[in-house]
Amino acid sequence: MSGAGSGERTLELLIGPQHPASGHMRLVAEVDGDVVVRLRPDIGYVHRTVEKIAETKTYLQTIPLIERPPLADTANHNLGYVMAVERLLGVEAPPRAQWLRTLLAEMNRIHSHLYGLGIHGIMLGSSTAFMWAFGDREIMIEMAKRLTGARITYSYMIPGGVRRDLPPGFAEEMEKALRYLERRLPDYDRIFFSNPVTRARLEGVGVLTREDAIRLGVVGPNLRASGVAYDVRRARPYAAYPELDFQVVTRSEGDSMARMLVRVGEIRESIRMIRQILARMPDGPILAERYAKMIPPKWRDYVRETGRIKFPAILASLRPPKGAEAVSRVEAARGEAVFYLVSDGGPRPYRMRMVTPSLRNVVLFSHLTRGCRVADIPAIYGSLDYFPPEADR
Amino acid sequence: MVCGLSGTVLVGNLERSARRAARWLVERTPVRGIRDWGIKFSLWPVHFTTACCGAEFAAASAPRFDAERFGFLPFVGPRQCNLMLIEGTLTRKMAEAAVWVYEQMPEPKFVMSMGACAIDGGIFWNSYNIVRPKDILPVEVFVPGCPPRPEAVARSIIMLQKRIERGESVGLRV
Amino acid sequence: MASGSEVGEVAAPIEGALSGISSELSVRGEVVSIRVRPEDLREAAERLLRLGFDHVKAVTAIDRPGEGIIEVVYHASSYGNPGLTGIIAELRTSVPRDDPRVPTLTEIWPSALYQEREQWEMLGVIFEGHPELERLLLPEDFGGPPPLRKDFKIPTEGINA
Amino acid sequence: MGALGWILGLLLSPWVFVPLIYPGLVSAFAVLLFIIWFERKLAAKVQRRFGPYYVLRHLGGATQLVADLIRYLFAEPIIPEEADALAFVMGPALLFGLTLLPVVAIPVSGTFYAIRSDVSLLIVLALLTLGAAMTLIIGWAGNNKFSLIGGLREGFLSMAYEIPLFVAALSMAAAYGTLDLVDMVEVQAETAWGVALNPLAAFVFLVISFLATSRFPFEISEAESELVMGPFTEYSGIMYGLTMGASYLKYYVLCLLFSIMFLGGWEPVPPQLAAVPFGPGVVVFAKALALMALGVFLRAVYPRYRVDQAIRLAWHYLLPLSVASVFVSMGAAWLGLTGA
Amino acid sequence: MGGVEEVGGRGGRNPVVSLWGHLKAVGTGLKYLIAVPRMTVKYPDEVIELPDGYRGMLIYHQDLCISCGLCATICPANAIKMYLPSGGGGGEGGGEKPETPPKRHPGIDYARCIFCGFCVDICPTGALEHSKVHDAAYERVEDMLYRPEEFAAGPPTVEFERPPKRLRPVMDERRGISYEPVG
Repeated sequence: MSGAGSGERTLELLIGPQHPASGHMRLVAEVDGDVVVRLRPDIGYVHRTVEKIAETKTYLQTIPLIERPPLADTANHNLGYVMAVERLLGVEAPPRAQWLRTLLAEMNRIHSHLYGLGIHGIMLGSSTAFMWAFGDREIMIEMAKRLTGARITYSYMIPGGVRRDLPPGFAEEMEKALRYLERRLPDYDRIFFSNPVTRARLEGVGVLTREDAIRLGVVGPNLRASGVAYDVRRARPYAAYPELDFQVVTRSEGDSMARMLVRVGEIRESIRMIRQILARMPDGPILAERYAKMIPPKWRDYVRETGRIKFPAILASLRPPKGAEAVSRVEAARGEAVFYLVSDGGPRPYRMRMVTPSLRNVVLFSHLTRGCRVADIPAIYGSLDYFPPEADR
Repeated sequence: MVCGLSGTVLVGNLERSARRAARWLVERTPVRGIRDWGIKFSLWPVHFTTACCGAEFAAASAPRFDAERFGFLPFVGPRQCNLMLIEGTLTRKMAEAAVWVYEQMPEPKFVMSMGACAIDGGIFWNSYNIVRPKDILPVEVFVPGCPPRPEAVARSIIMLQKRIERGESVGLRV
Repeated sequence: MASGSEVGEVAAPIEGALSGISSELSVRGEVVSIRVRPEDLREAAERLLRLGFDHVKAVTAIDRPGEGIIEVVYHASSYGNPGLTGIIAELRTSVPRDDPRVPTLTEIWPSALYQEREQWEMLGVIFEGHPELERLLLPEDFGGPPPLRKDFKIPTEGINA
Repeated sequence: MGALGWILGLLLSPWVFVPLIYPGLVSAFAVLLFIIWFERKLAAKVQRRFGPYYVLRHLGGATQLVADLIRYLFAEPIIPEEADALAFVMGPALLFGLTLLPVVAIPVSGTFYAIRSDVSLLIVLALLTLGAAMTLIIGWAGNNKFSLIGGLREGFLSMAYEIPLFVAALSMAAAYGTLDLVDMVEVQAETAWGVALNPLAAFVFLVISFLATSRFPFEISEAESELVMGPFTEYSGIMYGLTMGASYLKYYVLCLLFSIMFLGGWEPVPPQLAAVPFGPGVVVFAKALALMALGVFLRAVYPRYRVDQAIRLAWHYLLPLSVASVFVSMGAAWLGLTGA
Repeated sequence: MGGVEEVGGRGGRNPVVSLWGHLKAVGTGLKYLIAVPRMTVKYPDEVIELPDGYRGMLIYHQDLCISCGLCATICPANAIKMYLPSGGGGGEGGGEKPETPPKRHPGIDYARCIFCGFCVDICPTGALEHSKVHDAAYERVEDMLYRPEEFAAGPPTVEFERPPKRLRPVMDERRGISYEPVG
């Protein structure tokens, strides 16, 4: 065996990038028998240089760009980026647009969490959990498709508002979809979450203490599963969150099971929030007056009838003031995403810093896997809901 | 290919003549038809996600679109698979792995590119860290979209099946 | 809606905590921006940590070839202190572009570990004392200047074919 | 008569029929082609989708495994340069052959069998254990870290499950007062099915047959999310097909054994089949197949255990339970339930 | 959080609880095996009808186009380019001519297009529109480049062996998505 040198006790396992449970990364695990001595994540396999390309694209063109890395969670990142651009420009989206943004963000949170749960399922060997989660994800994708016109890459939020209004009959269909999801969760529970095998695999595995979670700057459900009730939607509410009633789901155990259950709890909270949003959605324009009045007059009727914005030409070349800087943070599905934009007065960002939740969770790989068993690597990996393209950008 | 038979029980001319004999046998009409039918309905893509299109690839395998209907079963190791689906951007670091994985696969093998990034870079066309799969692998079918809809993935599977049926596939010739 | 205390209330304690360090303070939205000299960076970070800013959200380096400097910006905030969760402390410093050296803050904020490594890789900022300053995202054989420097050009295309 | 009759006669002689046709090679292949397809269809139904379909549209893609088999046949057989070529090539064939070997001692009916021995149960159990050793060799031969770990896991597991398997099977021997499988069926025909006489032994035997053949939730030695394909990682083409088939084959043998020991074997024989010498075998076959369907259905329900958990399960729970099942058998015999 | 809270309660490794859990899991599996319908769309035979406003491949009305170039300007992937009429040899690089150049028209390269729909939304005359085609696949990269003439000829058509059934997805409380036949 090439890795087991003469007289060495340990074996170096290269897990990935072609490995059923590695995703788009490599885990270099040093194992002693069945116990992991050290695990080093080797990331960068999906490094597509988003921050550099952003410097060659205008502020609007960067929207699809920042959506690609966190592909399963585009809306929340889109929202974070657009908030930063709006702070640079000094624009504010009208209330209805804010509520629509929140709606899409919460829908996206549901399908992103289902994505994470499905991947976690397949990593534990439960193909049914994967198939169910990915099947039910389609429910939210279908609804989002009606709202935005795309399955997952929505590019729905633009500086100053959103691109489309609610299509007719959306609220009724959504209510049915939410009821369906609520009916399904107990079945998930029986076949996967409280399946004794799942519990044997997850309980007490990969425990992250509260202190370590804070010290390492972990984000999202992984943080809240360790008992830190930090959620940007509560800490610094944005969009329509100040007016919504929701709980920050936390657990105290900090193990893989807790991380999974926090996600399940958040799905329930998102369902509650979507109900509130659709019930209390304010009327009004969906694009800031500053840009709405620049829509060519011949399109005004079209926009009013279809609820689809026609871009005024100015959106193609937004120019924030020179030297302006903006920081925005949002609670994306996998955790807090931070955007930091620096303008030089030109139509393109001078520097776009995108700190995704997965990038901040990379540190957990080596931290949590020390002393675990080989079979726990996928169990812990899955529980982190780590998405390599998001970390590599 | 690279992981061939040299250094094993079958070496040298014996190997070459055995291969020639096997090829001669396979090229006969009924054998060839049976082989192509088998391959056509047993395209197993290797579990190798190169980038974010993997999310839609998973959706294509998931219940709503269920690619397994075509005998398309994502499988774990390169040795057991015969199809490589480039799921999105191929970065330089990943390209190296992609070639490795491709060479580990037994012939006949096929390559499909999924998503704009895997064709001409898509929105990342000017990135300094990407590779266009068609430059390094014999890609047969391209699926546009960013990411492509699961239907488009199904469409590409059908297209590859047709190519195999018609004997046009380059994967069969190597 | 406990949205943490307002920025203005926090700016004063921060200013107090940083007394003795030459720093410029400004407030921008939820962000308290603190500019210090590179040699004061560690001291400032330690004091911020004592104040309750327990983790780093982002480490950003900005290349400014026009001024011949690289700016290094840390965005820190708090998980543990509910009064600070709504605030972001922006600790920034500038170093000369041809010899960009700053002390690492990983001992103070372990959460900066990977991001400092990334900024080293992308902009060539040397974080002195960083435990593992090695390639993170780029391939091993990557040549050329650090890619996020402004003199690293990538192709662009016009609108005409 | 002529040559055809002679060949037919030869085929129908138990010595040829049993290893070659039923329960041997031909039926085993048929079972493989069916059960793997059925597994995929069952899982697909639970997962709310179709599974294999277009390969034979009107029969739910029933020929899917034929297509897969053909592809395996025509795929390039790769022997890695650093592998031990002889062990690597011989491994799958031996594994497949050894796994199939126990069928020679399995009776098809009270009068039709290849080997009838006083200790045919012991022969079957002894031959069953050979496969695990082959898996170890295969895991080592591939010269891949994952296959090595997979092979070792198989080794650990086989040590853990073999003792309770033997004890559970022998407890039935104690109940029936015989080690002869034909006699066991006859005892069951007179009294009650083994599963009623000693449900504990049946339970232990069933769980161990999942454990011994990598059925979920014990798909551990080739756990894909940890070890790619475990011992079989480096295999391609038909060699891989053989290794994959072997685990199903072992399950098939165990299910045959289970239906003979616990489910009354060929009893009750439908009168239409009683005239054919190997006719009663159809009943055993049907029972075994139903049992296999249960086992493959679990794929749709379970994740997999960790290796240490499965080993602990075997040593901590199954071993004591199997010992307890001996006492259950003794109790049943003492009460006169078994007629022994 | 209802049921999930109870699950999270660490029941330890109580064999009775475990056995009950196993029975529940297998029972749920059986329920789905028998009672719950599939959600699959049999794609080449059944096609999902896309909603209005779906961002599919583009339709280009050349008669409406005023050659403003906004679509090419806003395209984040540089997939839309302005091409000279093919008679004028608008080949590689777009050779600049000293005399007033003829009007350029947009062409699209689906090898890059990311279907963001910005071009449609910014087109001041409505010359660009989304079609509902989004399931094309190509055998050659060159086929994916649509110069203005090809672009104006409409989106690619996809062929079906058997005429597909068109289905509109509707939300359903019990089944998730159910499908209604269209037309």
